[in-house]
Amino acid sequence: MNPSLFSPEGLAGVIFLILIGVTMIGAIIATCTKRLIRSVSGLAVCFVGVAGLYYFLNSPFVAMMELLIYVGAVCVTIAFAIMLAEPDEAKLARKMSGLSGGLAAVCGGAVSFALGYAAVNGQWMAPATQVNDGSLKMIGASLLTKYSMVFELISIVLLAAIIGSVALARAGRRGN
Amino acid sequence: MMLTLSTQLNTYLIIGAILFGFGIFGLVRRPSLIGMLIAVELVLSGASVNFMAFNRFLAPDPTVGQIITLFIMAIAAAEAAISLSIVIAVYRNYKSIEVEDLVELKG
Amino acid sequence: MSSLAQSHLRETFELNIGPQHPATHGVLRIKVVMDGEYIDRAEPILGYIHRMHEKMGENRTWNQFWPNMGRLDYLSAMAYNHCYAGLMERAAGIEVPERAEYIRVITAELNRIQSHLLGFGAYIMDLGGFTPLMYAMDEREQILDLLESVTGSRLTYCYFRFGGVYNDIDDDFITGTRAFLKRFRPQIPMYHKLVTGNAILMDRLIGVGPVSAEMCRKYGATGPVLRGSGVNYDIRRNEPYSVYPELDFDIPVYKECDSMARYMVRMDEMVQSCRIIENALNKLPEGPVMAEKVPKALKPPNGDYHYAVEAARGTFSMRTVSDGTNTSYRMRLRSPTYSNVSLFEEASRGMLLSDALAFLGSLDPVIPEMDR
Amino acid sequence: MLARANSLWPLTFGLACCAIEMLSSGCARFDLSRFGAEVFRPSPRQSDVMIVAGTINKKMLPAVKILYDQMPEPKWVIAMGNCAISGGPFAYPGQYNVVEGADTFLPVDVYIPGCPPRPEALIEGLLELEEKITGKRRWPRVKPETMVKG
Amino acid sequence: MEQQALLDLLYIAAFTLCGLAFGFGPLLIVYLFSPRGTRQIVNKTRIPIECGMLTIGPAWIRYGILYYLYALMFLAFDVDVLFLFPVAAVYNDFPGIRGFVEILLFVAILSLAIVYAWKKGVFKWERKVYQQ
Amino acid sequence: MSGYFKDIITGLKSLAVGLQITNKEFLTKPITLLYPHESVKMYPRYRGHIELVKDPETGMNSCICCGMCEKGCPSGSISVKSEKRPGVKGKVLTAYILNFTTCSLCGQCVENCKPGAIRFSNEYNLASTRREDYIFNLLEKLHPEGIPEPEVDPELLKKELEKAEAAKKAAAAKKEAAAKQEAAKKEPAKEGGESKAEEKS
Amino acid sequence: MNELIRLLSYMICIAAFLGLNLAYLGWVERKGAGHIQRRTGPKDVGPYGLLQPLADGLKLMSKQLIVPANADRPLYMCAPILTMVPAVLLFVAIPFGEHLVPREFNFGLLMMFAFASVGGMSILIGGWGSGNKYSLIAGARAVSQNVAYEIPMLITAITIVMITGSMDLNEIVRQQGGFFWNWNVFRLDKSILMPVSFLVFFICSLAETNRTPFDMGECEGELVAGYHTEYGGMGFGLFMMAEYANLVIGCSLTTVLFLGGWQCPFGLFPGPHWFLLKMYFLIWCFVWIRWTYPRTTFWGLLNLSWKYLIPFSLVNLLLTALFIKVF
Amino acid sequence: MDRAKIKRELENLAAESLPAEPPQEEAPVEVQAEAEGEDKAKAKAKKEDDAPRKNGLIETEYAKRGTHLDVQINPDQVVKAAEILDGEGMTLEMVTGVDWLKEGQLEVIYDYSYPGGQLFRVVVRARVDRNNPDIPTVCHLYGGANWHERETWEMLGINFVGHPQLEHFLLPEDADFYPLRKDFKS
Ligand code: SF4
Ligand code: SF4
Ligand code: SF4
Repeated sequence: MNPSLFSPEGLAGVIFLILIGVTMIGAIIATCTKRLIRSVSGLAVCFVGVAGLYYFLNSPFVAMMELLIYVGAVCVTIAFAIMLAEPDEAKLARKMSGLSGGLAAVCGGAVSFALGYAAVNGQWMAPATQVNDGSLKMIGASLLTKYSMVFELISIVLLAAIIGSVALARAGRRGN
Repeated sequence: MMLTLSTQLNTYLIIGAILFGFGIFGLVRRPSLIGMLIAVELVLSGASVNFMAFNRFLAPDPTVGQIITLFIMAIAAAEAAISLSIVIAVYRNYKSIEVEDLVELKG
Repeated sequence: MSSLAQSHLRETFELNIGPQHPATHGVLRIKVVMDGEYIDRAEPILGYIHRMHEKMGENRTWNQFWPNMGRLDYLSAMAYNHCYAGLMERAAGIEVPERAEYIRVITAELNRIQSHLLGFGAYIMDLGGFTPLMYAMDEREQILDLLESVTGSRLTYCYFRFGGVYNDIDDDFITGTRAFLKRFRPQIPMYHKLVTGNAILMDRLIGVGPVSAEMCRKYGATGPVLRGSGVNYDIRRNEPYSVYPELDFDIPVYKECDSMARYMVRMDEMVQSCRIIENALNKLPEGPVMAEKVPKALKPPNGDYHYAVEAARGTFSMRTVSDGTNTSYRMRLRSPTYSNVSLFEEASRGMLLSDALAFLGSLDPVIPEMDR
Repeated sequence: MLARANSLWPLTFGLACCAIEMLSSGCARFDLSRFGAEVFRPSPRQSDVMIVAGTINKKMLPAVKILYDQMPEPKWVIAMGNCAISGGPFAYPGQYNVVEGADTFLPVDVYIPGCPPRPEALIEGLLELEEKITGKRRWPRVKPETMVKG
Repeated sequence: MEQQALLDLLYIAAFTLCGLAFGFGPLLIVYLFSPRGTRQIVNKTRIPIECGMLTIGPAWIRYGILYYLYALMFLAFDVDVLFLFPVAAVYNDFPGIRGFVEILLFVAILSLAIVYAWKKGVFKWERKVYQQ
Repeated sequence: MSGYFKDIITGLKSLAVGLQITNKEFLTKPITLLYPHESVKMYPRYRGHIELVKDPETGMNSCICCGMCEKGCPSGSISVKSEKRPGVKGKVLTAYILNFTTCSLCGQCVENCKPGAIRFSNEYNLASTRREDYIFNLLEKLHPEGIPEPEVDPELLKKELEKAEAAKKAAAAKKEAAAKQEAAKKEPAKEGGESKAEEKS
Repeated sequence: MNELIRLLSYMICIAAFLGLNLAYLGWVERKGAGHIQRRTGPKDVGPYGLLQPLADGLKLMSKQLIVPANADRPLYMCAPILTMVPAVLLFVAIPFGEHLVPREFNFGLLMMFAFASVGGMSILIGGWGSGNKYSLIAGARAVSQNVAYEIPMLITAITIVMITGSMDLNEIVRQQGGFFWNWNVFRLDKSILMPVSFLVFFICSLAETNRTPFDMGECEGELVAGYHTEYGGMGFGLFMMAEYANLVIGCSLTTVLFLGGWQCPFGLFPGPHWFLLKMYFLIWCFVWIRWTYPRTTFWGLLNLSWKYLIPFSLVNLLLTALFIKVF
Repeated sequence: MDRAKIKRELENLAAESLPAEPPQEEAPVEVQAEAEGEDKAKAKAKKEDDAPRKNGLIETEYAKRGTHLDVQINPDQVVKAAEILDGEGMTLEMVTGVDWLKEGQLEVIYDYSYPGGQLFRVVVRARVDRNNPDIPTVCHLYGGANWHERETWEMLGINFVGHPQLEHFLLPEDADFYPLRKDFKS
């Protein structure tokens, strides 16, 4: 069952390992560095990895969306926010050490262990049959038919987000 | 064995869990609001990975999970937009985005 | 509550623009306090090319001060030469032959075109367009050729002398100048088509950098800045010197007070300068180009003298205090951009950074002239 | 070496009158770009040669030094114009503000005299610098001629 | 994973490698061949560039509220637009007016955001007036 | 709303016009002067550094070593070294040092020189790796093969010798000096050749 | 195994193609600029200055890299490499000819955008990592601009997807076969605004590649040299190369989406030469535009996107949707 | 602009300032001036023009001097003068200073002109003591005076009281000399 390293499957396996590595490293950078901008970069790296995982999960469309939305949009926005709000990290560095760090590690470790344990030991039922292949076209089709509400809902949510954020951001503007 | 990891559900679940864990870790550890937001994004993506994994291996209709993931993304984006503007508003008013400082100011 | 009161502190930062910066026309330094993209305060800092011209005026003989005049505003050196010549002729009471005056006017106006061409090109380069500069420089080279054939240098002319000019112009120069005018006239509409009409440029210039006439008055701004603010003031008309009263030309005035107006004044002045040159060439009398009996060692009588000319950037005036010796007691040079740029600080308040630089460019500073 | 010599990117750094001649030499008539040297870079980090074109005065001095320092190796300096060579017309005994020559504090490679030097002289200076770098001159030397009136 | 997707992945990976090579290669060469020391006069080689002056204040400045607004709008808008992709891909396959109505609705809601921002003056970049 | 569309249309039109113009320029021939391969001739009035004028008849300079150029130069770039030689009228120029690095090409020296012994050269493309290259000895530049000895006028020499021998009177020497002064005063801005001629007579 | 060989050979070809392009686009640009400006451009280094890029490249490689003292070192070093990666990667999906395409992805178009959007982040961290105010401001501007122009670009691309019903680039080209009126630019039957849409896309790709008149990232007039102020030598070289690579990609994409890719205008002999012809024509337009116009202001640029391009592309989207239903 | 009015008011001002300068102080000035008359050229020039002027208004010949009115007043009156001229729409072209070393005084010169149709140039001068060179600023009236005064301070050490920013401007920040003073030696 083990594919040879140089077959396409084998190479894919290697790539998968690399992706896991990228995801993990990204996550570590995102949480452990002192400078916020670095953690945003870490977050972006992590998302690239996650996008790869999605690809392996048979949904290239979601993978691409992950890149576009998270890396291209969310991370950039966060970076802007950092520029605006807290560019100097000296103060943060001071508070990073010590108790809170330990506490955080314990919390994070516990949560991930619990989840991982549950996941591994859970009795997951294999699906009966898959009704469609989950491709882009199918997503589109279901967005147009079955989940059209979701489709419109998304736009409304985002409209609200735009309006809200613009209003909020402008509210603090000096002179207004 | 290592090379076939990608075909196993557990791999994804564990990755999801670890991401989730990192998210929690960051959430507790980060003193600043934006840092916490970053952590939250990690948590969300951990959840999404799980969703996608279940979707791939267990769901009868693989579009559902994807659509939910997409929805999560949209929500995450909206959330990021709103929360960042809140952060900025807070920052403007209190000159700090550190949680402790905010608590102090409230008191 | 006190911390809340401070909450509307400005989030400002300081930015150095210059002295080595592509947009400051040399070594002007502007210390900008920025508030995001907006300028909170832009303070020009001068002196990076201060060359002690005024001090040199005090320890050089009148004749030896000539080369300094070409190096003040090296772009319109002729006008500066003209001012110094006029000043000393006024002080020492020298009559200048008519032909010399005409030659002075012709060369000074050629020089003005040259200066405006470079100003135009450099201005557009500030705004990111390189090609107009090249075209302008091409035309400019023609003028430089003409002037070089008369004066021997390309930029830092030292051509005028007390009582006349260094040497006469010849027919080659006259035909060359006419040919140049013929060639140059159609270029200006081309510039307008290429540059002025351009939507991007209009977007950048119209309404940017308003300077009111009152502000000009308070700051002593002159030249295209003043005329771009709707004031019809030009030393060539209002305080006529040389043979300008005999030549016919218009003074372009724009009322918009913005960068575009200043830019347009310069463009139109080039056309007018062409007119002046043509006119002067037609009227050019025969005769000597040097007054007779100009003493080698000039000793103007005791007292203050003042002379003003219209240089390419505005009123250039000199005030000298003579103590009757062959050097001046005090030489004061009033350079136009010094006053023009001094209003930058007030006018640029609250502008966007790129607007402010577009505005600065429209003032067309020449830094060595400011710093003197 | 040949590559370096043929891709000399100058720093956009004009001080006074000579800077205008530097500009002209980049323009249509003289066109420095024929030698690959028209890429005037505004940032010292990206430039290879600093053309000191104009008078350096005491206030500018620290800035010039810093700019020179900020240029990465290999780097060269061209002193263009008499002012940059020796203070030019502004250097007289007892003056208070002009630095008498760029070589008092910079390792100048090529001197171009003139006030201002013609653009050809700047090109010649660049060729001279090429010669200094490669040790060989690829270009013909030009003997100045005077136009005969006719 | 299917063969097709697998190969896609391989191509992407290979070209990523290629890109990395394009990025690292020259830097490696630079690392190997570039001179080490810099001739200095005042030991200022490594200070940030600020037009020949010493830097004023910290380099990491608070900056960009205006961009920030744009970025926020962009974020939401971008996400919005992306959802049109799958819909557009199948748009042709669904006869009937329903698809059109949905897209119309979607776009209309989207445009509201622009209209709102426009009305609010987000796109106005005016000169600020300072009270002295 | 109509303004909105009008803006777009006029804007696009102006952009198109710009493109047209640059395209036209693209198709015309460049005007560049390929400098090291071809070069312009300098105008006769071009001001390069100053140089001594070679008298076509004698092949010598016509400097009378009056020092006016030295005195008039604003930046003190010139120093004239001269000495008295037996048998030669006037002083003989031994070195004419021009520190070109401080010269501003103002022309004062040329103007001040009455015999017209100096003029502007046409050297426009100087460049060198050494600063010292620009401290010219113009005399050496004038005679690159070596400075020729000034022609000794036998008559004058004879006269001088005669004078010296005949009386060695101080009065005679004084007289000659007076005559020389007068000559200098009388001949304002004479051409070099003339002064030469005078010297011969 | 066959696949592997194919992959390797494509990789080598693309690398060579890219290398050549990166080097000689610079030359084309300088030469073009020269001729537009009445001068000759590079000329004396090799015949017609053809060795100029080589000289430049070698020089950049032998130039010292200085890491500024208060730069964020890892970010500073990563940024140029990161800009390079997506630029090269994207060539994987470009159909040069019907059978001359490294890989046909059935989500190719989306992939283009996805990886291109990663580039923005690298500019941002480059600008930030330099520890220089100019870089920071310019980086923010450049990204903000990239971001703003991504939207109309996406909407326009979606319109195309709607027309063709495919995201496979090669498929999109295939559908534009026959005469040139089948090209998407002229598909007036799908939407009368198609040419406008092309214009929108073209402007966007200008902006996305940070070219004048949209070179906010470099804006020499204001911020020294933009986000790569602190990058010397090869760091700067990489940014420049990435710019040119993006240029090629942008033009290729425009060609594919609107100008019928490798299709011949008259239905004869389609092939890669047509593709290259069209692409280089577009690149030439970029160069031409660059040397004609001044730079826009920052807000002018953002407003252009939000006030004109986005509404136009949205209208076009709706029109297309309508036309498809109606006809 | 009303030339007659300006002239009248300035005349008043000058007249006001006349008694402010005690006659004894004038005497040594003249003595000094005569002392320097040893210079031949100077003595010759003196016949035409006497250098140290008294306070007061002179109508000068434009063709010879380049100015129409020349008024010398007390230092504390310069603001007043500026107000008068400002009210008439004149612009301040330049401010400069002269160091009269022999007299131990520094002179501040204000050049006014009219940026309109008519040609009218007014010079206002005031002399301050060299050891105590204080003079009020006119910055609040003429923004352009800011730089000119700053430069005059820098070059000659004339202290403009009330000037918002009397810092180094053209010279390096650490310059501690006044280069245009006559006794300056570098
Ligand atoms: S050498 Fe002459 S032209 Fe050059 S900067 Fe000095 S004074 Fe100006
Ligand atoms: S040209 Fe002027 S500066 Fe040069 S040597 Fe002659 S007098 Fe001196
Ligand atoms: S002025 Fe003429 S004659 Fe007199 S020393 Fe100079 S060069 Fe010789």
